[in-house]
Amino acid sequence: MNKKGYFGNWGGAYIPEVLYETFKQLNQAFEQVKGDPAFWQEYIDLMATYSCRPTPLTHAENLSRHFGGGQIYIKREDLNHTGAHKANNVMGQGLLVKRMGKKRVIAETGAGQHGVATATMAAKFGFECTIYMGEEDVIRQRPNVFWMEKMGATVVPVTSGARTLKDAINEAFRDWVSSMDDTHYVMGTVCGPHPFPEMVAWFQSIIGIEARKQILNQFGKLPERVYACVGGGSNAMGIFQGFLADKAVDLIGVEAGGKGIDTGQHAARLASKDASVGVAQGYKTMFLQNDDGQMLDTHSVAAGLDYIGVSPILSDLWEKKRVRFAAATDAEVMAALDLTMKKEGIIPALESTHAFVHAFKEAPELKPDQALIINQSGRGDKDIFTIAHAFDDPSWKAFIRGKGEEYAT
Amino acid sequence: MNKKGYFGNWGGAYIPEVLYETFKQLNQAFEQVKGDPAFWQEYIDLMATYSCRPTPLTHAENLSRHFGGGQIYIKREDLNHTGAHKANNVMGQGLLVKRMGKKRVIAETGAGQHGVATATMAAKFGFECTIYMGEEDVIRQRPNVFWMEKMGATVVPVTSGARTLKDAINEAFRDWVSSMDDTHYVMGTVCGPHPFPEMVAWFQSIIGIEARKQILNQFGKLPERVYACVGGGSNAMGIFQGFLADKAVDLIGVEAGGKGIDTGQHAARLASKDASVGVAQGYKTMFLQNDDGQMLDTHSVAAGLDYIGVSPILSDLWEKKRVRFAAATDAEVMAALDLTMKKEGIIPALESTHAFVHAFKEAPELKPDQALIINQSGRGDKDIFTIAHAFDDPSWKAFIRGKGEEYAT
Amino acid sequence: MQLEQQLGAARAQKDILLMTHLVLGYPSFEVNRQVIKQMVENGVDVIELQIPFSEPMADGPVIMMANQESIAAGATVQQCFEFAAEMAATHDIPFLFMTYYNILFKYDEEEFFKKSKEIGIKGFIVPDLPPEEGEKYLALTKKYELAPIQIFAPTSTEERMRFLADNGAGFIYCVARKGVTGKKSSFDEDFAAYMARCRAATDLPLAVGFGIADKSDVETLTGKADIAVIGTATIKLVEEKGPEAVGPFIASLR
Amino acid sequence: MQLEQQLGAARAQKDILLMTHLVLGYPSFEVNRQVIKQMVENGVDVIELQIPFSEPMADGPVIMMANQESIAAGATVQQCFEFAAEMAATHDIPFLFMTYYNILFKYDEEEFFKKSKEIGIKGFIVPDLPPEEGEKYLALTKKYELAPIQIFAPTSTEERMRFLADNGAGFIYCVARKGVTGKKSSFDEDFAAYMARCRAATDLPLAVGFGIADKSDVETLTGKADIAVIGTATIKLVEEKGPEAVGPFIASLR
Ligand SMILES: Cc1ncc(COP(=O)(O)O)c(C=O)c1O
Ligand SMILES: Cc1ncc(COP(=O)(O)O)c(C=O)c1O
Repeated sequence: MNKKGYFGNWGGAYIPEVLYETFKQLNQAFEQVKGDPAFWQEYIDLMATYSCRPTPLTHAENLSRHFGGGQIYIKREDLNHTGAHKANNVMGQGLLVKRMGKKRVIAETGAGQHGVATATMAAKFGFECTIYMGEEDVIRQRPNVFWMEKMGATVVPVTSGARTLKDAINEAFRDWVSSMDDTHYVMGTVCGPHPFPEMVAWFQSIIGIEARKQILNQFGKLPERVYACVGGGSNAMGIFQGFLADKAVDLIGVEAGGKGIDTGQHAARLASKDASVGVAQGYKTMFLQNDDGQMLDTHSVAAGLDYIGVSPILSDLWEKKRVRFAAATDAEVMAALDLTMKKEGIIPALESTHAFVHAFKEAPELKPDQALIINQSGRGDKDIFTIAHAFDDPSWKAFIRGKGEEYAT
Repeated sequence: MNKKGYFGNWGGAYIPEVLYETFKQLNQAFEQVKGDPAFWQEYIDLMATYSCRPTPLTHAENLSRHFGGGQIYIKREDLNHTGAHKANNVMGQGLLVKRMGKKRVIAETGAGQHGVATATMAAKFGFECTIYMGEEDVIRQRPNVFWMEKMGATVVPVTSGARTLKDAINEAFRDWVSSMDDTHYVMGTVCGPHPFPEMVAWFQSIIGIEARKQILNQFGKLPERVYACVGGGSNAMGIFQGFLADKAVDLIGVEAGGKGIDTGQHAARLASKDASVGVAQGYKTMFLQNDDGQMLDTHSVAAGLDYIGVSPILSDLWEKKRVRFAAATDAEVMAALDLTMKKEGIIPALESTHAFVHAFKEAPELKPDQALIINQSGRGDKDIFTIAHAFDDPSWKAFIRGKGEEYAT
Repeated sequence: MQLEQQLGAARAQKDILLMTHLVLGYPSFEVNRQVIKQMVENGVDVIELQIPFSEPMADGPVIMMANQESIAAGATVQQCFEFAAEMAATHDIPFLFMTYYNILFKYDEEEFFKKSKEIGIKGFIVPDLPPEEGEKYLALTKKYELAPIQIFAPTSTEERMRFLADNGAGFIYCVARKGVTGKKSSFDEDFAAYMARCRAATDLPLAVGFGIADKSDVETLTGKADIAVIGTATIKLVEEKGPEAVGPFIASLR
Repeated sequence: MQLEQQLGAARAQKDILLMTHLVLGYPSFEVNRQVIKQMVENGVDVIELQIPFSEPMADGPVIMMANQESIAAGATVQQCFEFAAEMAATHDIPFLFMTYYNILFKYDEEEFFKKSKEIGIKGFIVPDLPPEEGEKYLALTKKYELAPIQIFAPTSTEERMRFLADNGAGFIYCVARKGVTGKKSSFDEDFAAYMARCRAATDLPLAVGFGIADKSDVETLTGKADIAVIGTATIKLVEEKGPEAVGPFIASLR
């Protein structure tokens, strides 16, 4: 960071004046815990006893054989409590909130994973909890909404804008500017105003720390490449941090190619030419926006990748060519998901499957004594409605029809 | 065991002659691996890298405080890959099948967890896979059916008998008596003919081995009591084995009280007076049957507990008064589930929640410096349709109605 | 007269004997009565009466459904005994009970055999009770001079067959193939070799079952086996054409 | 004349000035035109023209929807400039641009200010641009002699207020309460203390916004603030009663 809160040319804290003091306190609190090994140990212990850390690194032998190239390893963030890497960040912020003495947490959520994780953390820590979720995502991810509510959270469907993740973020900020005295905003990814990108990346670094140790243990040497899907970028930053210093390790972020880059219906910020530098939602990064600076509608089959911006840290690493970016289309994602389920008995979240797509494309470029790691950020159970729909599963449809009739008024 | 395959008066191998050789081979193969530390190590490694073992032991501080008695610890089998303890048994049998050189696996399933676990294992090991599932359970647990199919398994709805677990077991045997040359029947619980109870218990013992170590580590001494739900009894035997030798540790199995023991609509074999000694599905145990020996219809909100028989090992431990039994009703289960979600951010499977019910009832009897362990055999995600229905959730119903209309033909 | 002698006497007069099977109480005891009458009148030599059980693990779909419907219609073990007593008293051929072990076990094994003996039942087929688990069963059949019919399967080794035969009486039920009841077996070379193995293992008469449905099946068995067992075929026939069709069908088999 | 002088001159004649706000292109530029005419004719002293942005993080539901609909109807930054030029040329009061930073940033900051200067815009309110992030912005406003209006919030410390004021010009926009635009503020004792803090921190005129809706609100502010800001209230009024209602409303305020 040259300027405070910046990663190269990216980041910053473009916040309304009313939040100035809140951010000052948050920065202080974060600086304090960052320098406190006891805090990190508390975090590690919590994740070890409440979630399932360290999560395993699985050697995907069948897929490796299938592609006939490098050895494919999968970092299993899907085995976290609540089913995704989101738990890491949320539990960490939960500990921080406890230290700050606040009593309520709010969060935005796209796929619903961050919402579920936050609702879970709030239940565990005894905080009040409100989750903002784009109305479209409420529909796409209803099961997650149900669980959030059952865990005691209030889920507010956001009907403004495109009714997706970015709008939920705006709404969360709108809540925060009046509630900041007792409320912490649990930002769900490595975006937003400083210190969020740095803080979320710090908590997520647990993924990469583990993965590096595990691959050395299990494979005997570093991987050639590490793949991660990129929505906001938190799971990617999580695993990449383990290998940033290993210059030879190629790091690949995979964005949502949606219906194809050419169609404009995608969410590829760094893997397409459609994004440009901008400032929104409190930070400077590459945004999918028009020439006036108005944000575009994005599209992805994976709600968690369906976002206009991207982590300022990743924009920096992209600019510096330390991380390269690719996009996977909805259709490619479905094919890779199918293959992964059938070959390995593993069901990655639609978000995570984006990373699989690109790893599969490149696996044949490696030799059998080389390895690659895919970060499986979450599990696909939450996506059953979307997946069953995409595969046009007739008995699922019949089942839903039947249930629907049962509930007919 | 006095007689081969017996636990006290219970167990045996009441099998058709055509399977005699198959069982002989299976017994030999099992004896061989049981004596082979390398096999157990292979199993441990597999579970560590593919599933998430050791699964954590979570201190439920809020629930402990809420009940004001002993410290409640939860053994987190829900964090296994595929979401339940079933993975332990299935992966173990998978390794055994590989050793035996068979190419196909079949299994019965009730809740669908064992089916999903088996389909997963089959995908991982490259076996063909057929799952038998009572038609009623296919309906109750449709999401699990969907995943089994996506993982490449054939799911056969069983329309005979009560269309639940016991009928699926019969169907699996019917498959096996013609296919045994290349097919292994992956029995899902500690029931059925010898060596299944012993074998499944052996694989599941990993739960108790871990739990004992963890509670000593985290709490500093042994727990007073250990609670587990009992369908066939595999998760219960899994955790109980860790404490069987510790005579002071009270072991409690919790069965399905359904609509109440008095209504007859339950599945309490050992906790009610409705069961009697019998021989069915290949083994001798306490069955819910009428005076003629015809099996009764059982009922539970939890498909995985909805079964007529119970592990012969548990019948023995019950007879010897080493394990005591209780029942939890459907209504008690919903209340305990609600409390657990809100207090700890944890969603136990409906099956597992039975254990929570009874632990909650007894927690106040312990002192704060004493501990109890609840075995959370699985996660509740799979039960969303049942839980949302039971809680009469209006937005869930509206969501399903909408989806149903979308799929109207 | 004990089962083995009875069968021996019949066999002395015929190239092959016919054994039929029905599920008691399915579709009703009245229909059972009509069916048995026609069977006996058309030359059946021995009849296997299956007492229904809710978990008929070794049976295929047809017999399984018959078990289930019989129980659903209210058939009890007591009624089965009464009906069997009537049949044994009415018809001059041996009757056997076929059922799963739990039925005997719950009834009280000793009572079960005592009563069976009283009403004139000659033997028992219990497909889920290997000799290893049947010590008491075997002792009681001996005590009451009843035939514990053992089962050979294509998977049985020679050693195993001898062991089974040692524990059996009356005849041996040779399962023609792997699998459950009701599916067609192919009587090919493997089958011939299997029957030769069975023959070598015991002097007891050999019955062959599983999927025998017409005259040509029976002809194929003649010379290889002593008894052809017709199970599922008559149940299906009754379901499709009524009990009257059973007589002509049986007559056509030999 | 620069904004501060212009406001000072007006203030010399009135106890309190009125500043109104509207979202450009909502519901249309034509309606904007009518509304502004009525505002000016009824004594508004300064008008804040909001260039719509797709992510109006600091705005409440009413202004947020106005932003969204304006963009959906096709309003562009170019059109906003053209319209603002026309207004500044037509009406003899200062006009300000209010918008989020990304609009300036994407336009090219220097171009944005050059053009604003050309068409007669006097100042800027950019709620998501604290001085720390606005170095270039501040430098350019200086260069083009335009007013970078800074915002005080009830959460701002005295030190922070001084810092903001040092970086501001024209006037200070004092947010009356925590939260977004559009909700009613209560002008209680805390508020009076807050205004006193604001006054102590700067010599710039103080504008007070957020939820001012009627004459009594304006009266309460008189003596404490220099400018009363009416935002959401007129937007709602136009939505409910049409642009004709704006004149009488404004007239009623003072
Ligand atoms: C499973 C999963 N993976 C990935 C993402 C994308 O977020 P990020 O890029 O911050 O990891 C999400 C967001 O919801 C998610 O749920
Ligand atoms: C989560 C879960 N718990 C418990 C059970 C009951 O089985 P068992 O008693 O063998 O552990 C099942 C069976 O499907 C299950 O899915």
